[in-house]
Amino acid sequence: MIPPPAFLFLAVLLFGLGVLAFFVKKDLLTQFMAVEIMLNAGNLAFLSLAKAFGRAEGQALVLFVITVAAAEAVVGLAIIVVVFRQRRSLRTDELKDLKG
Amino acid sequence: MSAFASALPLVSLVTFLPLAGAVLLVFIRGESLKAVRAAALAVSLLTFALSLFLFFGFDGASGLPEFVERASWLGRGLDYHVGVDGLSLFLVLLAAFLTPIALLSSWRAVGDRVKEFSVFMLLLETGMIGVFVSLNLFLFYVFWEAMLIPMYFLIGIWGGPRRVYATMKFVLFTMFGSLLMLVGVFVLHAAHHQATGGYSLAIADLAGLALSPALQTWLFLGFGLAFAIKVPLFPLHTWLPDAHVEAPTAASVLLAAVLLKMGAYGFLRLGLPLFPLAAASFAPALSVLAAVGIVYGGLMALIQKDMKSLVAYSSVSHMGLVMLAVFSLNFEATEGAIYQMLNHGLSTGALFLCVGILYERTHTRKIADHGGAAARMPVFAGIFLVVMLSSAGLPGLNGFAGEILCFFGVFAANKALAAVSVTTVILSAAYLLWLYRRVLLGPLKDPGDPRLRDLDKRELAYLVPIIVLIVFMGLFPGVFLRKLDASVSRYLDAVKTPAAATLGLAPAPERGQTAENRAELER
Amino acid sequence: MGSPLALAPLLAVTAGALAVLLLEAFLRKKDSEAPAALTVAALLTAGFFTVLSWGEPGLGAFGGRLVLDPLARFLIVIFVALGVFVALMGLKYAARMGLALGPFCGLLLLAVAGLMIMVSTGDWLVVFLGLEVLSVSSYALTGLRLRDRTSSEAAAKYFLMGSFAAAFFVFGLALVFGTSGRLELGSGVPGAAALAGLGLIVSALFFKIAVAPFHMWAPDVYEGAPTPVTVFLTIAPKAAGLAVLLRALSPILRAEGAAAVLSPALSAAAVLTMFAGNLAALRQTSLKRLLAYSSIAHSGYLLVAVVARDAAGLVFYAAVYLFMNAGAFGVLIALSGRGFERTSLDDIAGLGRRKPWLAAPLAIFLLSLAGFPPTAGFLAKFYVFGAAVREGHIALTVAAVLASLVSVAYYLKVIVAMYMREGEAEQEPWLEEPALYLVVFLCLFGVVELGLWPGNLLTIIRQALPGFF
Amino acid sequence: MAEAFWLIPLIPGAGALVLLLFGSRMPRRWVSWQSTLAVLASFVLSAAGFARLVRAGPDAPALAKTLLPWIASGSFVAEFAFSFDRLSAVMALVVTGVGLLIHVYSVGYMAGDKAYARYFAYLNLFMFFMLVLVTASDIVLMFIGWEGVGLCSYLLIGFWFDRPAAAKAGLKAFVVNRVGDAAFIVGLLFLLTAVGDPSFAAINAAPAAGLVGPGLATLAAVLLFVGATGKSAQIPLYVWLPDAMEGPTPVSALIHAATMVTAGVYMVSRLGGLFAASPAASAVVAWTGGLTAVFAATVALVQTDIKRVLAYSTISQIGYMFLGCGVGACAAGMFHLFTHAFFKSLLFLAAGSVIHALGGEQDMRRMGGLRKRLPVTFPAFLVGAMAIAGVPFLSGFFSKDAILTSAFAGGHYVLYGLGLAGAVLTAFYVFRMVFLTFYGEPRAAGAHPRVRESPPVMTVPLVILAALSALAGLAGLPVLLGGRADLFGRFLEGVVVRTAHRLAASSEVLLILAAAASALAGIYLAFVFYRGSPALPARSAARFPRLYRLLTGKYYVDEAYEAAIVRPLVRGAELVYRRFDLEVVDGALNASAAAARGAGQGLNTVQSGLLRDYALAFLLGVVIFLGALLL
Repeated sequence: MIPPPAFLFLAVLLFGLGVLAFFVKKDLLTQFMAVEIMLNAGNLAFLSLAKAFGRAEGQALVLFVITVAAAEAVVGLAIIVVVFRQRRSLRTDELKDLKG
Repeated sequence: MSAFASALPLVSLVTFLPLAGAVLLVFIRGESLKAVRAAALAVSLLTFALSLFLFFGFDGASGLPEFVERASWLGRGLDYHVGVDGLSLFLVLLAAFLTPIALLSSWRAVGDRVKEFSVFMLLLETGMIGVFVSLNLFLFYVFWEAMLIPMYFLIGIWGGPRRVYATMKFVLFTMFGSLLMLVGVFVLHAAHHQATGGYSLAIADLAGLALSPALQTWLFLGFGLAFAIKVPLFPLHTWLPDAHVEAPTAASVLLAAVLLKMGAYGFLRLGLPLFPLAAASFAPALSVLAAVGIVYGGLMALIQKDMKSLVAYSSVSHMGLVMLAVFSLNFEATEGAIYQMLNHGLSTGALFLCVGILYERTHTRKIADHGGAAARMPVFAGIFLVVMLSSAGLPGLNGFAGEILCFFGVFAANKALAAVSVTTVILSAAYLLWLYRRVLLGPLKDPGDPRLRDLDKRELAYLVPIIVLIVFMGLFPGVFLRKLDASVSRYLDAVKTPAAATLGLAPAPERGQTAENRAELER
Repeated sequence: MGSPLALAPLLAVTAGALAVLLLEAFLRKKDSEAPAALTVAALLTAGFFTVLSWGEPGLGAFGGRLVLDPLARFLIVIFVALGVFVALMGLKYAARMGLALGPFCGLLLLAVAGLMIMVSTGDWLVVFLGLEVLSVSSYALTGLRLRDRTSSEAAAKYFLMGSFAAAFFVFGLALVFGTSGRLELGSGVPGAAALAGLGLIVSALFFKIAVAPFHMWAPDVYEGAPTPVTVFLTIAPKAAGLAVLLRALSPILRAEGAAAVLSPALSAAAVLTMFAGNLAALRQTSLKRLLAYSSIAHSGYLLVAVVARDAAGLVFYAAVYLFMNAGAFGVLIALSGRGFERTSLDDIAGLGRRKPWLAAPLAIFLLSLAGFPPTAGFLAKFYVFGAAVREGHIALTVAAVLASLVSVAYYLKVIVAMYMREGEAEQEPWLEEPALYLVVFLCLFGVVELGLWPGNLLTIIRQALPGFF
Repeated sequence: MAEAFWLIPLIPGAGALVLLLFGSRMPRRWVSWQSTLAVLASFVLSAAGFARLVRAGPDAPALAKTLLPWIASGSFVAEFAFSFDRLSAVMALVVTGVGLLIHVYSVGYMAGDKAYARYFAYLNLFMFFMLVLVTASDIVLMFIGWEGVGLCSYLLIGFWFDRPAAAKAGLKAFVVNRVGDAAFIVGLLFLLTAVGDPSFAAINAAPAAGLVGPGLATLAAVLLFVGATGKSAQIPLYVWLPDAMEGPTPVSALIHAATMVTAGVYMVSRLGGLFAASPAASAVVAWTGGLTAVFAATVALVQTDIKRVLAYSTISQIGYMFLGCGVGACAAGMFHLFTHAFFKSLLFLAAGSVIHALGGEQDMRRMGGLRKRLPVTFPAFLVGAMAIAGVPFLSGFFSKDAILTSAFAGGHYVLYGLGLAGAVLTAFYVFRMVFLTFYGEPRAAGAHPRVRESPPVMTVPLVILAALSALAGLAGLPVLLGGRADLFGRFLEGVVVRTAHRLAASSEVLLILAAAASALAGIYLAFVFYRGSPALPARSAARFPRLYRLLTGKYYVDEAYEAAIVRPLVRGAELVYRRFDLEVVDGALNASAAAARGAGQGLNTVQSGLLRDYALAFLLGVVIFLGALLL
């Protein structure tokens, strides 16, 4: 039986990886995926903590988060498509017309 | 007559009539310049007429504010509470008297956007009079800052080449002071609530608060800075020459004649009565600053190349004397200071009008570009001479009556500073008469100059009243001083007794002051 | 417990959104103004329902998850007003700028729905849901000008940063729920882990409110988004986020333990925001970007209201800010031509002479934003700063006042451009946009009226909400 | 009639107002008649007042009249209060009398001038202020007259304002006067604070009443005296009077010889009580007077401009008056003032007549041999010269002798010596002037073709003044020489402090002889220098070149003031203006504005537009915020 803190540790690790990926990756799509990882890390944390403190509603909350992530994904990808159609490239660093 | 005066809400009328005029002007067609100018003049003259009712109806025996109007406005102590007493009556009259003159003087000078110009001038008048009549600290602050806006536009739009720099500097410098004062207003509001449970920003109630010396010091610094910048007290004066050099004549007149007085009035109405302990402890230091300002202003005026900045520095010098008198905290000095504020308003206002007249003809303010104008403009030379002598304090004219009282009062407080302040007599004569010689006397700069024509009817119309007033106020100061006596003695009681208490001079009534709420406030 | 009235405003708005989107499908002529009319109608009914239940105390729904208490009601009325303004502004703008009016109105209504959810709940999860509904519809709104590069760039940046922040929110939520097991806002003083969780949530909210240093996305998004959307973004999310913060933090702020550290932290954030916003705006040459930075600074002033635990001040400031900001942007929209926006200071040079009836309102809005007395902007600042001083935050107030001084510099810079510089004399034709001019007039009326006789609004606020004034 | 004494100043005042407002539109005859009649009216009233006082005897109360309250605030009270006692009577008579003659003279002298009305307006205005000065019964009201005459002297010196020299001289006069007035005001403040009541009676009584201690009396008296040195052109504030000669000659005669410059002496006499209470102050007065007398006389020796000689002569003679007052004999001082008014204005008017005849020429080196051509001016000039030189039995002799006797009697032997030396120098430079102007051959005849005597309107006043100069001495005939004892001194008995020293008859005779001898020695020396061997002056100048240059350069006092005070003040002010105003204060303002803009610029560059940086800032924010919360 794997002790609950391990899961929490994994969640934090995943979250850290997500953040790292967000910085390292140069293009929009992968950065978006990095955010998805962070979100799921949050879900994992939810579940592990809910299990550790015996609160069942935690699972219900995870469902909420997943649906919200889905909604975000839809609109996010739409935007990324529009950006791609205009600039023919997804490199994040190209998005620097707005500055100063 | 007094029945009529008490029936109407006279003070509100005098304050907001110009505003109503301005709003009216916005909507009438701006095509015929004559109509716009006439309308603006009419409104300001009507305001002046009404303010005369204030003067005649004011008996000044009690020293308490009269024609008081009070109405709750925003609740929690932020009331509409106006009235005039000895300290403010004549400043209201000065503003109401000079605005029509300033407007009349700008008929030829200001050619474009005349409608907007008149609107801003009337807004400025409401702002100025509002500051002097408000008895509620919040209302005072609203008018104090609100009148910055019209002056900002007046200097900014109709000013000289460096007008934008000058007007930004003027607004930001003044705002810096008043924003710190705003924090002081909040602290006072909280302190009053702490002490009495109720809410009030009426200046009279706030004066009753027994604030701790430490808190008073901080508050006095906050308020004092805002007023010192406005006076301007040395070394916070560098905005004044820039603002004056770039401002159009009409704005210069009101800036010099009325706006500077708000700083001094601020000390008289708020700075000293609300924080007597701090005032007493700061008075010596501020007196020295004021005295330095007198000599400094005079010397700087001596070497200016531009007529307007010369007169601007002379205002720094004269206002230095006024502030020195205010900080002497005695009866003669205070009355002298108030009277000198009026005199300075008239003589410096007239000086700016004269410089404006010259500028309209020669289109240059550089002293070096002028010479021998008296030959072509004898009447102007005469009037300029009288105005200058009034500013230099020739006995028999208004300047002297105020100055001698100030000297007498300051002498009672500090002999050394009085001696220093008397040098203004020499400096003012030097820089003014030197200006007079270089501009009006000597050979004519270029005899062929057709523009140097003497005063026309309009110019005489707005200069002669000032000359008459200058002579009248020089010979019969009693007419004005008697209305001040009660208010000044009441003001001095407010300033002196608490201060005396701490210095152990006179037994002061012990106000309800618990240590707990003082600690709470100092946190 | 769940009386239908509590849900009525929310239902009205969501129904309106669906109706508009469906209408889009059946509409024949593309440039009809029906969607906007429908939007305004939906919003007004929502407003009507909110006002209907004014007297009663909090009306619960969904088992107490959604509560229509006085703070919520006030904010909802503000959001309704904002929605109407944005819709009216967007009406002609959409046609001119190649923006589909239908989706614009639909997304706008959804965003308002998100706002309603956020402010009328005491439960972190519902706050999260409201926040996400608002965010997602805002991302779409920002990128609605499909052919415009800056709009898409702004949307991409907003989306990525927004979801990045959402991830932090979720993780914080997990920590809070996990350790304390309770999701209510302001639920007592949590343990270290829960406090960390709360910290993360507050950081995410700081992102939404554009508090420094989380504000970096804001200038680019506000500038890139179509101007009516910018109006929406600069006002609504701030008010909602701050309301949530107020609900969550005011009980904690009072408590000794955690407050000892939270209050200075919030104050520091407020000061940082004010100065970051104001200083950055000093050298802007684009009026739109200048107003963007100014709105960041105003987040700082609003945060001061939260630090001073002054709900009344917050609501009043939000209302006044709605009028000032919407009015200023409204004039900006009125200046834009067909297919392009005129936002640089050189464009408005000499506007005072060319179009006095546009320059004067903008001048008044700017003076109000700067906090000059006769306008409502001054009064709003007076109340908020007054409350801060009463709570003893004197240093914070001095900083806020100095920040305002800096703001005066750049607001006056715009007025200098309009009145004190000579622009080129050619006269552009007046845009016939009665709706826009109506909005500008309403805002002008709001700024002047709230500045001089806000009596009635103040009494209502004082009865309903705790606060200094 | 005497009760209306307070009209004395007001009549010329009204005249001046009328002329100022409507003068340019009035025909010339009206202007001259109206102004002269106004002064005549005042003269008549003064005479009536004088007669009333003589009849009423020495201890009768002065005529007093308070018109209106003026400034009243707290303990500071000043009123329009006039009084007319014996001292005022003497001054009023002198001012109106000499003034009347000069008005008549001016009608001729200024005939050609286009600003005719303005001239007479200023002259009447001057009479108004001067008469206010002498009839004021409180020191603050006197100050109106005090500065008023300063204003009129400014206006009249700079009357021909299109000449830069005149305008500059006017400015110099007013500013230097104002330096004196500043000291006067400080002295005034000391007195008012101590005494409370500004009236002269109260001030004079104050030392006795213990209100004013010796220290304070000295301080106040010296300060007031510094004011007097400004007004009466004594060391160190005399520099303006020589330049004041730029004004028309009648103005020099009236203002810079007879009346205004004597205001200082009047003030010292009026405050006799105060000065008597502090021997130190009296010593200052005496010594200043004595030194100025000799100093000015030496400079007058080498002046070539006829009016400059007379100007320095005036400074010197007023030195004598102060010497008199200083040694406690104000009556003698006043007597010299009385006689000096006549012969000095005579000399000025005669010089004016010479200048008028020579078409504006003022340089004595280009004159000569006018004896025959100016039959009336020459004898008048001669009488004036003899009077001032102290030729026995003329007015100068008696008044100067009275002062020297008092000095000697008071034990001030050094001062007596100075006085005597001064007398010799005076006699020398006056007769040098007579010989250069009227004797010998006309040196620049070509430049002045038609030299004709001045019209009667100018010569009649000369004759009258000549008569007065000759006979005025009788008013103060010393007992010894048979006159009823010292009429003038006894007249001023009640009012002016007079320390009675009795001298043995023998020493008094010696003093009279010494005075006469000094006068004659001076005249003889002048004769030797300028009539005997004409080359002598050139040779002596060559033998003492540095001394000669020092004198002609007027001891370089003007240049010293310019270098020591004016230039450093102006240069220092410019430096401070540039350094402090523009760099320090404005520098700080602009620096803070630049700092704000710099910070803004910094923030704008940080806003790089790259998403990575925004996320980094976000992360940083979270870390800091959590750190703050948890640690």
